[in-house]
Amino acid sequence: MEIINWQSILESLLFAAGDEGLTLKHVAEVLDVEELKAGEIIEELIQVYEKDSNRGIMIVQLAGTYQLATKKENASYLKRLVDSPNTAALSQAALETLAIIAYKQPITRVEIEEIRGVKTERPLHTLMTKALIKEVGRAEGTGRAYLYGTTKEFLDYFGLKNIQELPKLPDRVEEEFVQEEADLFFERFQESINT
Amino acid sequence: MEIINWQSILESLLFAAGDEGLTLKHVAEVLDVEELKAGEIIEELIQVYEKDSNRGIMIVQLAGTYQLATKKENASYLKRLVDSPNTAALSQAALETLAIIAYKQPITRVEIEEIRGVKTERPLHTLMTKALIKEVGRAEGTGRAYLYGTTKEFLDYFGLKNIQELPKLPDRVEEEFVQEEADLFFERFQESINT
Amino acid sequence: MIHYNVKIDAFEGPLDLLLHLINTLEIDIYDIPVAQITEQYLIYIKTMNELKLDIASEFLVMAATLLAIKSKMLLPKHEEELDEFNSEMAYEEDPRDELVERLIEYRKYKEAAHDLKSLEEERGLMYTKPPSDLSDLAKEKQPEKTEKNVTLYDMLAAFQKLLRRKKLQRPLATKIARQEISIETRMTEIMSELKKLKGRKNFNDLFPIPAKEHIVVTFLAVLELIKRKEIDVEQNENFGDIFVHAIQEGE
Repeated sequence: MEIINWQSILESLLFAAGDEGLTLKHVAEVLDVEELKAGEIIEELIQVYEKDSNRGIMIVQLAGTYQLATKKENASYLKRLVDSPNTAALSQAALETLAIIAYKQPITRVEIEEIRGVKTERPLHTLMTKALIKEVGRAEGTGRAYLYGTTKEFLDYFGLKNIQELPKLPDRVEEEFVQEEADLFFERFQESINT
Repeated sequence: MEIINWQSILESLLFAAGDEGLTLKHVAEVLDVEELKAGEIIEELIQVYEKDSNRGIMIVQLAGTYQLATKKENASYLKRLVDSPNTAALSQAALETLAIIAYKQPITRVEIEEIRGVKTERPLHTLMTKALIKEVGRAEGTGRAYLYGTTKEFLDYFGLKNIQELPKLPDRVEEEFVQEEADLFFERFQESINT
Repeated sequence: MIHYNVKIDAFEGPLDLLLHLINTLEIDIYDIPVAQITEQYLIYIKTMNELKLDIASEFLVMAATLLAIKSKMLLPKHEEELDEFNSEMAYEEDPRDELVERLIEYRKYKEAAHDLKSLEEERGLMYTKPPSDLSDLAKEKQPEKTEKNVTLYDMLAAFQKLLRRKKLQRPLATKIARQEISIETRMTEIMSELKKLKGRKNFNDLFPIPAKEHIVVTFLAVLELIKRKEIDVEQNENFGDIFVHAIQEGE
């Protein structure tokens, strides 16, 4: 019988799930075990983390989900990480956010967060202070959230004449992908009508 | 004297940095230690991860940074958890073009086309929009054609530490290699000329 | 409209096709029987033509090159020339040399591309996480940082990274439900289109929307309709267009 390393798998799953976290039900589903068993595995991993003081991460329960988080006692170092001048002028988070706004403007914060899967307040703030984005209006409906768009500074910053000069990307990718898919299905289709 | 738990701190930092990764320099700066010492701490943590089969994450070196990633052997469970990525795998044309650029950079489009024997505009565009290659300058002489080279994203995409880690370019190719590239069209084509 | 004749892409170009022929015919790449390979190559071009596939000009240029090499090989060597040069020199003047060199060079990168493909797959087995949101920890005021060179590429790279990052699946149940409805809906749509048409419809025209999901759902809908004998499919010749029509009551 093959031995399944539940702890290793669970750690992988929690890590990949990130800030979204996993519910007990979700864990049970992916591990293909009863919820009772899933709960035991989670409990075990929590214990392992607690016992080992060399760990820098721990399991927290938040809003009905289990997630990994950094240990509180290391917060001072994380603070130094955030404030480090070595952290890129425009961090990955800010660049991602900027790209989403550039390609999907006008767009609300909630929509950006849906795409990125993480909170986006800070990157938005950074981009605003650098004047690369601005509020361009309000979304309709309840809440009337702010809509964001890129600025003239954005174009200057990246040496673009106008927004149309942005490289077109998702279409191309989609196009190629569709072509391949179509081939595959056509083959299957041929097979199915020949039999 | 307060004992600093370097391993715990480093794990916290790497976890927080996510796929943005941390360079050795950055780690040293945040931990406020010499780079030599930082390198030792990282090496130690790599060892710890490797020795403990119950861990689900590991340290990888990608494009000059250290990052945490899930263990490859748990991939089948992760596939159940997350949607397959938005982007399709690279086409054969894109891979060939990319291989030529990776090994011969900086190189012009015309030079690439001489090697491939076909027009290469489209794969070049795809590779540019995927940020796997970029214009790195202009060739001398008339025309001053663009020169292409690979990017940091290229290294990340293929899981490489640096460009030196690229597999050695084969001198003599095993005969069976091309053989295994049996494709449906050719078979059909053979059938159609035999009938 | 989607063209299905993209199978020509099975060969990346004339060099790729030649390599394939060399391997299939088990020919020594350093001693290519030009007459034989030219014949095979031309048959291929002819067949592509018959299948009404677009033949890229490069394929035709290569055909001309092969014919030129073939005719040079057939030319009798002059006695005087052989006297003047030693046999080694005569070898170097082999009209095939340049082509062989190109094939070998190309094959190198074809294999390198193969290696990259493995690396791509291997990398796909690792999952990373986005950087954590550490806003709570940051200083109130943004320190003015000296700008580093952030280029458009950096932004593109960040975006690609985001696209590649795997996303958590929505709960399975809703996913299945959504798709089931779509296939049913698409089946109804197709049937009403065909009935309105009162004739046959080109299979290709059933895929007006080039979105992956739509293609997949349409395809599944067509299969289901065939299974339920609500539509029939005909193809007049191999590789010819496929037509679908609704089966009339009592047919």
